Amino acid sequence: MTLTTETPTPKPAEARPNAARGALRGSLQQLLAFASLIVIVIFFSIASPHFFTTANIISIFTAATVTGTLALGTTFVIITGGIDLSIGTGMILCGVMAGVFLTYWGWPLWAGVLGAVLFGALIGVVNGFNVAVLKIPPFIATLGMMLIAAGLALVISGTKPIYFKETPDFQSIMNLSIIPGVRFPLGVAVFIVLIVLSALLLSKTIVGRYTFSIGSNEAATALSGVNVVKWKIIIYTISGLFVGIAGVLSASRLSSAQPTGGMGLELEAIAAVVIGGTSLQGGKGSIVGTVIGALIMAVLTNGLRIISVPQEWQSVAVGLVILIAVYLDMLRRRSA
Amino acid sequence: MTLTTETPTPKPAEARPNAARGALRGSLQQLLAFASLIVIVIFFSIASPHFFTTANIISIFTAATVTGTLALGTTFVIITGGIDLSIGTGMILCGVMAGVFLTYWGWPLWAGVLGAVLFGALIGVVNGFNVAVLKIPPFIATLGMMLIAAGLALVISGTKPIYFKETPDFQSIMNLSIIPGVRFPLGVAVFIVLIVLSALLLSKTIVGRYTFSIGSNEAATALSGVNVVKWKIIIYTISGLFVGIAGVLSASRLSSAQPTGGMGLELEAIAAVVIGGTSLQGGKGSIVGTVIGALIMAVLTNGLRIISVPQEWQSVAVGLVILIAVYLDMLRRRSA
Amino acid sequence: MSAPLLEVVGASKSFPGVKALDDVHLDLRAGEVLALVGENGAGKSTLMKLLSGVYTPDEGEFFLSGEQLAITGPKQAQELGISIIHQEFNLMPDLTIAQNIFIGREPRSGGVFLSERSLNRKTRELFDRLGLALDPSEVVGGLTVAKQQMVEIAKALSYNARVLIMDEPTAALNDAEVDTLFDLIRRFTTPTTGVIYISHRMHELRQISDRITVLRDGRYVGTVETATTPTSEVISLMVGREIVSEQRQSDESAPRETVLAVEGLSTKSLLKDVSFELRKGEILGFAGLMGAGRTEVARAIVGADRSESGTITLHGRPVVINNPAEAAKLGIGYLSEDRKQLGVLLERNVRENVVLASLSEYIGALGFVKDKKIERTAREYVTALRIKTPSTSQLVKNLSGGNQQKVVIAKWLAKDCDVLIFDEPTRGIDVGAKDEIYALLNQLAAGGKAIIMISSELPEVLRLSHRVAVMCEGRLTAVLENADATQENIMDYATRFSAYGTVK
Amino acid sequence: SSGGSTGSTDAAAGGDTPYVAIVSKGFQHQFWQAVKQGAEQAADEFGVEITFEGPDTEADVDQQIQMLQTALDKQPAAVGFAALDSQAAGPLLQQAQDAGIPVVAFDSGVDSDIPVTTAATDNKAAAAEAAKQMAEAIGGEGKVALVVHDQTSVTGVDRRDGFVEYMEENEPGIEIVDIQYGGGDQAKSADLAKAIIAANPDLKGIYGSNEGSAIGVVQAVKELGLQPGQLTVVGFDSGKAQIDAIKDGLMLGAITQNPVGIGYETVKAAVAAIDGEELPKSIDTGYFWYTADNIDDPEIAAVLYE
Ligand SMILES: Nc1ncnc2c1ncn2[C@@H]1O[C@H](COP(=O)(O)OP(=O)(O)OP(=O)(O)O)[C@@H](O)[C@H]1O
Ligand SMILES: Nc1ncnc2c1ncn2[C@@H]1O[C@H](COP(=O)(O)OP(=O)(O)OP(=O)(O)O)[C@@H](O)[C@H]1O
Ligand SMILES: [Mg+2]
Ligand SMILES: [Mg+2]
Repeated sequence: MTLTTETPTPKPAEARPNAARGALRGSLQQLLAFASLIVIVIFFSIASPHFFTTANIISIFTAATVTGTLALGTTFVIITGGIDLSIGTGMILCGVMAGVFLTYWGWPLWAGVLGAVLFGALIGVVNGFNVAVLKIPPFIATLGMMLIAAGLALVISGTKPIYFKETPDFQSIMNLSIIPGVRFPLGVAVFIVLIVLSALLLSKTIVGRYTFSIGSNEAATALSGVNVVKWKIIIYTISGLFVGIAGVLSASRLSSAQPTGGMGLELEAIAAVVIGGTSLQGGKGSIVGTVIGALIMAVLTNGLRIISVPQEWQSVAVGLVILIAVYLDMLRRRSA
Repeated sequence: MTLTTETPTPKPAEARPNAARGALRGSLQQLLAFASLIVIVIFFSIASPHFFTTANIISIFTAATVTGTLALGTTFVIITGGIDLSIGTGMILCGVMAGVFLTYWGWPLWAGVLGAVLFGALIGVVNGFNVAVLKIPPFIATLGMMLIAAGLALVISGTKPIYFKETPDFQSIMNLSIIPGVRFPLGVAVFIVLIVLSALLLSKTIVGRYTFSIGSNEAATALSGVNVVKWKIIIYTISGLFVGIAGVLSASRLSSAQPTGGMGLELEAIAAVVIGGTSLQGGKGSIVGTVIGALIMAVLTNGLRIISVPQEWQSVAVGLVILIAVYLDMLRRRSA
Repeated sequence: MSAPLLEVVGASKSFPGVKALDDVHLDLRAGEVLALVGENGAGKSTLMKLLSGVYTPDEGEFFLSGEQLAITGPKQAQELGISIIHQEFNLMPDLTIAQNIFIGREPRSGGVFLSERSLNRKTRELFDRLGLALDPSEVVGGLTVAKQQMVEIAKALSYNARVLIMDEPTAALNDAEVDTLFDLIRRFTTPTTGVIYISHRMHELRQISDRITVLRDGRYVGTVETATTPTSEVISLMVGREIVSEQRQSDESAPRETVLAVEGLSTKSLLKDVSFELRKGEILGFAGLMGAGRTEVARAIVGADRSESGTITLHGRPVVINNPAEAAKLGIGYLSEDRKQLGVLLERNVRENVVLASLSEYIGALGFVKDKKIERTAREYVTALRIKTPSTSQLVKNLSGGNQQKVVIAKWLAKDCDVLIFDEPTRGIDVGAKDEIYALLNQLAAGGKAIIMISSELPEVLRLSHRVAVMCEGRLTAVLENADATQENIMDYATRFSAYGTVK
Repeated sequence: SSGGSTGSTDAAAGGDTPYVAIVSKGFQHQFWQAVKQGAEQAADEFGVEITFEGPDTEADVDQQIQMLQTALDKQPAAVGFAALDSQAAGPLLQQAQDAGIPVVAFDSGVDSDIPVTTAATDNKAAAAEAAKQMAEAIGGEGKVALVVHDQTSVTGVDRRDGFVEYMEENEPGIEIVDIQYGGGDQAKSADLAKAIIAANPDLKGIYGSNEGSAIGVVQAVKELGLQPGQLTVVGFDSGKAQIDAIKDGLMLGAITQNPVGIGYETVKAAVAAIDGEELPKSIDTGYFWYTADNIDDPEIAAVLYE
């Protein structure tokens, strides 16, 4: 539909270079966030000969895999303006469920893994229902779930680790070396696939668009005829799927379903997301940012250990680097 | 009510009942939140004869004192739309500083206590500076501080508890029984005084007004000529003061400055605040609500132990009760 | 003649990709109301933000009573005596009216504690002086847009400023409220004060202003005396062309089929037994005073608010609509009056906003979004509605108010709805663009759409509507054919209950 | 500040001194600091460099695995390892063996053939000793409760089960009314001990399974104003607060392991392994029951830490 007016129409030719410039600036920003990471990597490479080795780089990726997977899923929730505190203990619970399915109930490997992942999705559905339908604030809804999941993991496992006696192959999911000679674990490959999938999901599909819309202005999105309740449940379910996958990966890595722990992991994952430039206010964020955030955290932790910084100083150093990295990021954005 | 051009005299008589009605509805809401608490108390009183005894009620208040003090301070920050994750480990660090001042440096009791409280304020100033001046998002700014404080507490104490050998009276701050016969500890009295002070601060002073105003619309507050940067620093400093006081109370309770722990306490305190009806979006909240929230948490924990619910079920129960309490609160608000 | 009260010389301001102001001049004389006009995106708000210290100019000098000024921030501008009502609200929704008005200037008792009582008293005194009837202790978040606007106005007037800047204060007001406002402005202008008044409502300029300054594309075009300049000349200065308009809707007598029938609609808070029919190809105007319930009718129809009773029949079939998503599925779209809160996604770009309501039409086989097609559609509407933006990837928050409104309109035009409910669609839109939007609405109606248009501008209602529904205090008091409707009888129906008491 | 420096600042292998990486179960608590002290003592004595680290809590299996991974990446001459879950560490232990890095287990056994030896306390036996002392003190009759540091770690489970099993097998007159877990946090343990005491006014005794738990119980007794002797408290490990409580009569006594000895033996065994010496399959580092009476004996004083 066009209007006929006397005035000349704007020239689309004029619009294009601007658009290009905008896109360039966007990727430059991420390049710069990436630069923080590079600086840290260079620092540690100089400080220790053991840091920049194939084995250690793989160790870093391995360490980043579980938290990173959680961070990927929770990026969606955070972009809607929500938060998911249940990812840490939820992951533990999914690991325990994998143990129940495979060891106690003797399911075949694929079924047990699928079951555990879907169990994560179920946790997400419940969170989504509580947030979207019952309108419980996300912080509280997922805090409640965090406690419930922590308790259930203990109850269901009988407070004992579950070992994958029936399915010894389970541990290959994370540990199988897929490139002969360099110990490149399958789990890291899974993580990389998840990164690509979630990036596509966020930037190229309707879920992703609505994730941003809801986070930007939920009321306006609803009035535009978008079924916000439905989409929020879907988004929390996506986060739950990643929780399930993380549960399987972590249990596989430890060759056992540990019924405790997980608390604190949610803060680590959320930190990775926020360091990556996603705003807790909602409406802004990216998967690339989250991956960079997760890598910054993993590199820092690993590097400080490699150069043998006394443990009590490590947390001080991580805290300072996070502050500085995010501050520089802010500076750059304001000047951009 | 409409604008009346011909009749310039408004009817103040008409306006007043509305105001009164608003206030009544406000306190009714809090009475209803209080009702949740009462229901829980009644439940436990019926379930166990040992629950509703003077000694146990005092135990509950004692247990609520430290987290409650943290929650009071952080209520201010949350109403501005911020968050303070550093309160848990910050409190640990302040306890250690009390040990340093009193035991290592031999300061007199009052000076050491004051020093520790002011050290808390200093943490708050740094948080406030990072948030208000450097514009680091509160989640990240205080997460960084959380890690730094945790590390510094270990570094400064040499990873050993510090005992108050030089000032044995230090432990009376929390433990002194101020009513003969019933073991009503001084610490609980301090907590009650803090409740009153913070309620006054929030509802009757200019700091409180700007706390709400910033949380409600920070940009508009700034455009109205309020020095938002200054007030945000002040508000984080208030939270820091409460962190310092909590540090002294907790060290006094344990007669020692423990350099570890504190992590997770921030979530507990924030949960108390949010259960009390304060919104993480900012702009809304009350001290009464926070106190009720803190008591709900303390009563639940204590009661479940009294009736000997197995520990793994306790966290499930707490999670469920939080969800239900907040859901009912939401329902009520929507119908009100 | 002495130095002007306020003078701006050679002001320029650029944003990335946009030169918002280019060597602009302006002078405000003491005792006058100076109107500032220009198309959407001409730079009016930007200029005012320079004056009130929100932005710092790239170039330019400011003089207050001949003395050069350096404006460093909002607070300092206030202290210099420059008070502003921004185009977008700057209120704290969680605070009361009184707390909002005196933010930063709270009266204290005994130096420490705030006194709510004296705060409310001061506010009531202010309202008495201004002739407003608002309850100082009411929370601002619960007020209608119009009342919030009055709070903004009262706040600006409370500063005892020398220069009062009003950026489209009447966009949310209807005639009665506008009269009150003009009264206030006249009382405010004394030999030592002056007002800069921005509006897109041309007839208002004649009522209130002494001179008119025109901006176009960020440049100064000229200043004219209001009394001696015909409106058409002002408009052609603004848009650089002639606007032909002021035709009323010709009544089409052929009865058409009913698309939407509302029967006995009531809500808990306001609506009582609202019944009407909307026909294919017609524009049904809704008129009424502030708070009459027009918005509430729209929200109840699309399920944004719960209704207590009433039936809705669409194409002859009764339907139950629980939320706007269901409404949209049935082909009913609602454009909200509250652009900022309920209309746009400020932090997202133009493109995403335009296709928000129709996104499902841009999904490919694998669930992927067709970005090229989206871009094409967005470009189409940017051109059609002449949305002033460097590209479709500009964030909406960086558009001028009127252009944001155009984006919201584009969002609903991009979705193929049978029934469109437009609530104050031309709020903040310049005269030229208004004409284009009117033409668009007519085109849509001619194409067989059924349109409800809620507007507080009676001339607009009269000009566009085939029929006019009038509301008063939650009831529908009349539905008039265009031919029978006049400003007078509409106002009469709109004040039915106030005039005659609560007649059943 | 004094800081908690590790034995070496430059841990990089490649120098002349062999490097031993020690990954413990914890780091922040006094017990682990004492282990570290013993390890550093041995490191000085035998001329090796060590690093010592451990996860934040004993629930962080994953964190510990990462620490072990990093330690192996530094190509140490030997590794000292106190497994939170030995199966979880399986692949990494295998990796160590493949790389020819000897592993010395400490604190609790590793369910694997890979470690060359294990330096540990028999926690179950130690807990049974605490139960025996408790039973004697309350005259073999009445209700007792446990405040345990956690319900999943090997030490938590062994110290709980050792105590419970002893009571069940040997003391029919004693009823265990409650077992609660306080994560080793003093304030939390105090609060839950108070709840237990409130729920069981006729309680005779409480057993705290590690330092934090035991001090928490003592704190509860203090806060409730119970008279010394009204409730029998037995604990585990040492630390100043626990030692003071025993001296003041608030606590009957406690089990102490020999943490310094554990650390010392671990490094010593690692050095022996590097040198290719044969080692026994396990090194029992022992435990002691101490009360106000024997607390100042040189043998006891040597294994206590403040
Ligand atoms: N923060 C900003 N960033 C980028 N561009 C901006 C920003 N603010 C304004 N602009 C642009 O500057 C131009 C002038 O905007 P301004 O708001 O002053 O227009 P206006 O005359 O007030 O229009 P309206 O009548 O629609 O309110 C517009 O093209 C607008 O898109
Ligand atoms: N958010 C709200 N909270 C409380 N009351 C509201 C709210 N919005 C509207 N109302 C009330 O509902 C009534 C109807 O308002 P509505 O917005 O439907 O009127 P309207 O005819 O559209 O007028 P206008 O939009 O010009 O103000 C008013 O009395 C108003 O006070
Ligand atoms: Mg404008
Ligand atoms: Mg309206």
